[in-house]
Amino acid sequence: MEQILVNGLYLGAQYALIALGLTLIFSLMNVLNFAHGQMYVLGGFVTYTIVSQLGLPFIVGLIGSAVTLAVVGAMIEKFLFRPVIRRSHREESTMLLAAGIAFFLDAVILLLFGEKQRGVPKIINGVFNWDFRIIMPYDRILIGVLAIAMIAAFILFMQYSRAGRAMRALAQDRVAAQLMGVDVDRYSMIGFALGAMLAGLVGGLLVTITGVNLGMGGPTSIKAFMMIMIGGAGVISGAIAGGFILGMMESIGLTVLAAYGDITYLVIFASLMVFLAIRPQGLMGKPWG
Amino acid sequence: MTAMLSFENVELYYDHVYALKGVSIEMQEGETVALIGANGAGKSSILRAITGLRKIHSGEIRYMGERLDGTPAAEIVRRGIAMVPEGRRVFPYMSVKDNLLMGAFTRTDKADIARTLDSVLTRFPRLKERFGQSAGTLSGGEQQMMVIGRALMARPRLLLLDEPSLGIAPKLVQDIARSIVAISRDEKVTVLLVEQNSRMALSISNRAYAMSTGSVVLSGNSRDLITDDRIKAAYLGGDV
Amino acid sequence: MTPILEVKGVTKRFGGLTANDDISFDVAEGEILSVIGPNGAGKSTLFKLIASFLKTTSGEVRFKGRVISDLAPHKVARMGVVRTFQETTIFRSMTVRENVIVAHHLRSKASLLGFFLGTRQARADEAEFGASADDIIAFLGLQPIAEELASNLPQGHLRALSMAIGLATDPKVLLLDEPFAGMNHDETMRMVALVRRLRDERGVTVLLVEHDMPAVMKISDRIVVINFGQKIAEGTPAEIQANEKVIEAYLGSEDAAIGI
Amino acid sequence: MSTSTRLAGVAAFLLAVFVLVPWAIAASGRWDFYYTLTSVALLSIASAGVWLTFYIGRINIGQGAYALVGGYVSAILMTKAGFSFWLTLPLAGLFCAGLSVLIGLPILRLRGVYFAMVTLVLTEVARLSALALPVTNGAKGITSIPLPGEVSLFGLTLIPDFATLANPKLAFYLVAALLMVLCFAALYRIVNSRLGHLCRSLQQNEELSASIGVNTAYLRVLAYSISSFFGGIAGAMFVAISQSIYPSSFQVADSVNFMLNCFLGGLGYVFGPMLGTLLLYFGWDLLFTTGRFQLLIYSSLLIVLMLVLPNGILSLLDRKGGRR
Amino acid sequence: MKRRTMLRATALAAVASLAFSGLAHAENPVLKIGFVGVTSGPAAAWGTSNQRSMETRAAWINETGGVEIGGTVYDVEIVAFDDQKDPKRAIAGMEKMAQDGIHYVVGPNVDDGAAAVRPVAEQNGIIYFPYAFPKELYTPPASNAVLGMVANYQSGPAIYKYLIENHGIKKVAFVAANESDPLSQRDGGVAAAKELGLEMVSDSVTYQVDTTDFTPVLLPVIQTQPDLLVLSGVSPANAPQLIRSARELGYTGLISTETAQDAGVLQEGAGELADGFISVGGASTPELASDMMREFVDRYVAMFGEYNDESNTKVYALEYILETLKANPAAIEDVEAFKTTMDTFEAPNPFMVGDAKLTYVGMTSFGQKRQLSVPLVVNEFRGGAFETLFVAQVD
Repeated sequence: MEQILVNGLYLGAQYALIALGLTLIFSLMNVLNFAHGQMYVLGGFVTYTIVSQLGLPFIVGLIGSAVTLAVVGAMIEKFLFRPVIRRSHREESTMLLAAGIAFFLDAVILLLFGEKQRGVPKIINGVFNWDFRIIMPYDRILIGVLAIAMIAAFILFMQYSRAGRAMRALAQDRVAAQLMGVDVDRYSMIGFALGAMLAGLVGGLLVTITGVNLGMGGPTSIKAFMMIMIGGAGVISGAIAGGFILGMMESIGLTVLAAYGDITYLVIFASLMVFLAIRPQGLMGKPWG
Repeated sequence: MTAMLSFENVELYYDHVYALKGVSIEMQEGETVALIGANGAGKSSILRAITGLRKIHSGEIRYMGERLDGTPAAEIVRRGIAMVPEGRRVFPYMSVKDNLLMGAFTRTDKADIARTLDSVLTRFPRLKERFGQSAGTLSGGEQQMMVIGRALMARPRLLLLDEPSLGIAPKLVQDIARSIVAISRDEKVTVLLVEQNSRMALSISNRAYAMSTGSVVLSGNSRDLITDDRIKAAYLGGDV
Repeated sequence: MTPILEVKGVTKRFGGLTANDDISFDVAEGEILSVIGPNGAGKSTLFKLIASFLKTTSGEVRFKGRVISDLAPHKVARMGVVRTFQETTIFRSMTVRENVIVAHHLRSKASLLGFFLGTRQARADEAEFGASADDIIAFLGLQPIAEELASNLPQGHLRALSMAIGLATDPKVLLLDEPFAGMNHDETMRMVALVRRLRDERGVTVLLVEHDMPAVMKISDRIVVINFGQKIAEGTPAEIQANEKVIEAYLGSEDAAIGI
Repeated sequence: MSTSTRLAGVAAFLLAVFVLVPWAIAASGRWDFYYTLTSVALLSIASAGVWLTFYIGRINIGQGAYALVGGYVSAILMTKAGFSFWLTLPLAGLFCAGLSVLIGLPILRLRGVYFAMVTLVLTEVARLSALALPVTNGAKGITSIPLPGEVSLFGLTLIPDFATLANPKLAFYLVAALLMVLCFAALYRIVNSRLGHLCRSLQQNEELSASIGVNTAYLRVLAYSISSFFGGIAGAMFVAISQSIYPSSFQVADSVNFMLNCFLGGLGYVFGPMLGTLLLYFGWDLLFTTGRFQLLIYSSLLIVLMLVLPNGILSLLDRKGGRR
Repeated sequence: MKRRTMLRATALAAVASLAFSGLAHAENPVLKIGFVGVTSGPAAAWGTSNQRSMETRAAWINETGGVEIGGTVYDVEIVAFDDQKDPKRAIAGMEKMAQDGIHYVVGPNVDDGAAAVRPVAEQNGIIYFPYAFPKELYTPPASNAVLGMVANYQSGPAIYKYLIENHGIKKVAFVAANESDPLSQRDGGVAAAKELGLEMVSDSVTYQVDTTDFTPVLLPVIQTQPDLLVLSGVSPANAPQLIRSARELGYTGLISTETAQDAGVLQEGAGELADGFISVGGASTPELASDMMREFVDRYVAMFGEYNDESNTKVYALEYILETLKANPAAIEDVEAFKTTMDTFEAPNPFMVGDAKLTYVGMTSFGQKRQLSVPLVVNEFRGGAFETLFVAQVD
């Protein structure tokens, strides 16, 4: 039992971090970023290149991923989403754009990094073993703790920094934020960059454990969508809750339902649909704009 | 003396519908000016044009002698123009504190901001009681006070108020009216007030413009207008 | 004569907030009744409850003696209680005429499949709707803009269009939400005349929510005043204008406003 | 557009599809285009379904689920119950329509991205169900499905047995094209009849729709079930061509593509999904020669197209002073 | 603008095709061999190793003057089609091959694609070499598909038998991804293991391919304490993570798979935790590789920068096609001739030391010779490279 909870917690932390970026972009721009998973994969490959190919320390890799993805995110917002949002009649049009970007990043990743699975060496060896009740390798503990620390840092940033306040304001009421002197274009870009950066950071963190390959993008996006649906799209607390809930569901489901064969995910998906039918706005509703 | 704010023959339309048809108005520093008229007469469009939310299509807006139209919205706030938007538009999931701090977004001196925050809280003691609460849980009147306070946080020279009495219980409307008078007096702030409650607007302003379908139809001292028969008939709901 | 519409002890709560608190009144057939009160007093909620877009927390609404407050909104509309919307709620990317024709839905005798197949009945319906739409458009003086896209119309026309949509459903009771908002004096007076004609010529009972006091006083047979979700007064325009409670809560006493 | 020009347009289109294309293929010897065009026809049917849900204001990324279900229904009926393919085709559509009523009743209450994301999950649910259910033969899929058989009436052969044909490609193309023409004719009819007006009213303002007496819940489910019907027959037809079906025959990527087809063609135009499918599918095929840069070029073109024509390709017509 | 984009597309296509025709611009007539498989998306590694091994070998042949078949010297051109792992696209690819007059196609890489292209291949006279295991593709009446590698139901029993004899394993557990190919392979493996008398302790646990933490997946499996954990049809991407999670959970038994893996990927993803991992590989291990295999690897690296161990077996398909054509030049235009030749065909295997032969096999499994005789090399991963445990032959 303890093992299941710890697994769920570890999974939840990384999921929540992925969902945070997606929900931030959604809340600011009303864009469902189909390319989020690809950004995550790109982050993984950047860290891989820096750590495994160039032989630099892991932390440099992480920073490299964060910076690269922030720049990529900013570019995507400025040159792609902004003009399209401005000119399209229906806001769903951004979905085509997002999907196009997802394909594009897939292609770029394939050309730059190849088709193989990549990984970086373990950053710490050893396994924490509490009497076989909880078994957790130290590197996972580290990554889990780092992920939770990043979530906390993100919350603090959004809560107490000037830029964070500006983005929250923007998400809740675009016009009012503009009236407060918030440069809407600039902060939309910062928000998108931040969201992309979070995706890149998770990619960088997880490359030490799961490795990275170019196929992880699409499924990651779908999982992230599920998390923000569970929690309520566009809400920070919802994304975190959604991440941890999905993590726990996987952990518990895989253990409890394993005996029944291949149905864990079927059950998870089906219960998600039932849940949304009952509570369409997710757990936390959609309070921001 | 040059006007603090002036509109010269300003035209503005949404899609193909005119919102302002060649409007010219003027305000002097320290005045309180009211814009009255029916919904859709163009009052709010004037405010949107000043704050840069809408681009004007012809004419000129000048502020402190300089061209204002075409300036980015953020820069306009920095120049000392703050607006209390229609329907309040609080940031409902932010605390009262964060809402107020958003008002000072363009300012950087932290100590200075803290001083302004103090003075706003002194002016609206209710906000102090609700300081940590999220703004969405406030009553309509409290929200209205908060957004006025939020605008003051920018330490504006020109304060724009868009329908501050909308959806507010009559008693509170009077409180708000008193606050507006007090603010213009204490802070030496110039006020441009858009109101449907024409009686209130005329009673607390120095001058007023009456608007109809995108044009100014009447202007003058508020005291004179309030007794004007045309105004009475059209806006004050006398005998019909 | 039995009232066409009875509002009986209607209460609506949203979470902790009580939007309507035990409101009761009757509407006689052919009457024009205004509901007034400050913004946020619960007038719009009341309209939604009457048209069954919201379900009452307690109390009921009866139409011709039959409870309608637990029916689906489209069923209430079919019975003849039709609500028009505040401001610009129309089908924006249809032309004026299309808007009005679509609104004839209630009157169609053919089934949807019939329309798909283009049966004789469907064609007859279509022809009838077209004629009726033209009729309504003429009635409201909208002929010059009949082929304009609704999203291109100025506000005054939108209001008329929203009225036309309401009329197309052939209502017994029409709920008008702020029909005069944003109109200048002349427009308001024309609209007042129009609503009167609606009642006189088509026998429609009209309920309206409005802020424009002169218009309300002119048009209404009776007025219901709501404040903070509660009914505080009911009566003829003259009675309401003289009612102390109403003056205090809504109309405001002159001294209070000027004497700051 | 007057009736005569419209009729001329329809005639020209039919002529192009049923005469010009076979002639051009025979002349150029590009027999592989038959399959490409057959795919385009079938995928555009599924996309047409998605388009219809857009028409009532719902973003549908779950059409792949119905295509898969339709395919399985046809495959199972043919292999296990010995039904004729021609009978399974409508049955597959109807089964999907029925299923979509059950699924649609709860989820159609959702709007915006929530509906979109739920439908996205739906495709995955269909795949996992196909893997888990015994009737679908699980992971091993259903293979060696017979080609469509003969249909005869009073001894008169209406449709020959495909297995005896020298060129089943042409036959499949003709059937798919015919289906496409029928589906789009139906769609056009829906859009331009009262039903379409009501759908549009739903798309623009569900509350107002209800207030003029439209049974919005019923209409939503109706539109969704027609949409799923299209998905089902497209899936069933594909099974007949590949003579096999696997849980992965239609997947999330397909659902996303169906949606993209609609966007690309233009959400405001009945024939948008057809054009969108043609361009997206053919585009990929044409870029075949670019080798490893295929995906890069393809996605770049998609992005450029989106930047230039955010409202779909058919919005070009508008700008030239078309109807609006 | 539409026209501009069209122009752009056409221009690009033109440039690209120029570039490609430049590759094979020699005067020799060209023999086109097709490839239809997945070279993008999640499973890109499978098809890419196919395509690259073919292109490497083709370039090599062309460089050394081409291949002589029936007195004519041909240059070999590889025509590759990315089916994106979509069976519908795979059909389009096969149609394209037919259009190009190609009769020999390598691929597709997965079950559904291989099944979907069957009607097209049979109608157009194409022999194709899928990397997919369903038996009905290779058993009569099907006759155009030739299995390009050793199937799991062939390698599995060999591996289990070896492990029973050498490690005394008794209890076995299976884990597979929740997708068609791995699940089918699991079912095959489970049947084979039961037949060998092994005790099945867990055979129902599956995972999503996008899993980022396999601990919850493996936990119930490890708790059954198997001696052998079989990762059925595991993709190179998932293998290192599964191994790592199993080891970190304290599992000390054996781990094996019947699919080919890449040593580099295992080393990067699991490091020394992967030591002892048993998988099926090709013939590039030092004990088996001929000089030609070593040169092939060198050329592959020179062309594509990095070798992929999966390519070991995948280079065989092209070699088989060319050698069979040499043996019966009539087969260039006539696949029936190819089929008859298959029954008797034999040629030396240039990639292996010793006197290994290229032959077609499969009588036992399929009742007809519809499988390449690829050496069944069972490897053990140790210290970043594969070591050969034993070598066997199918049939």
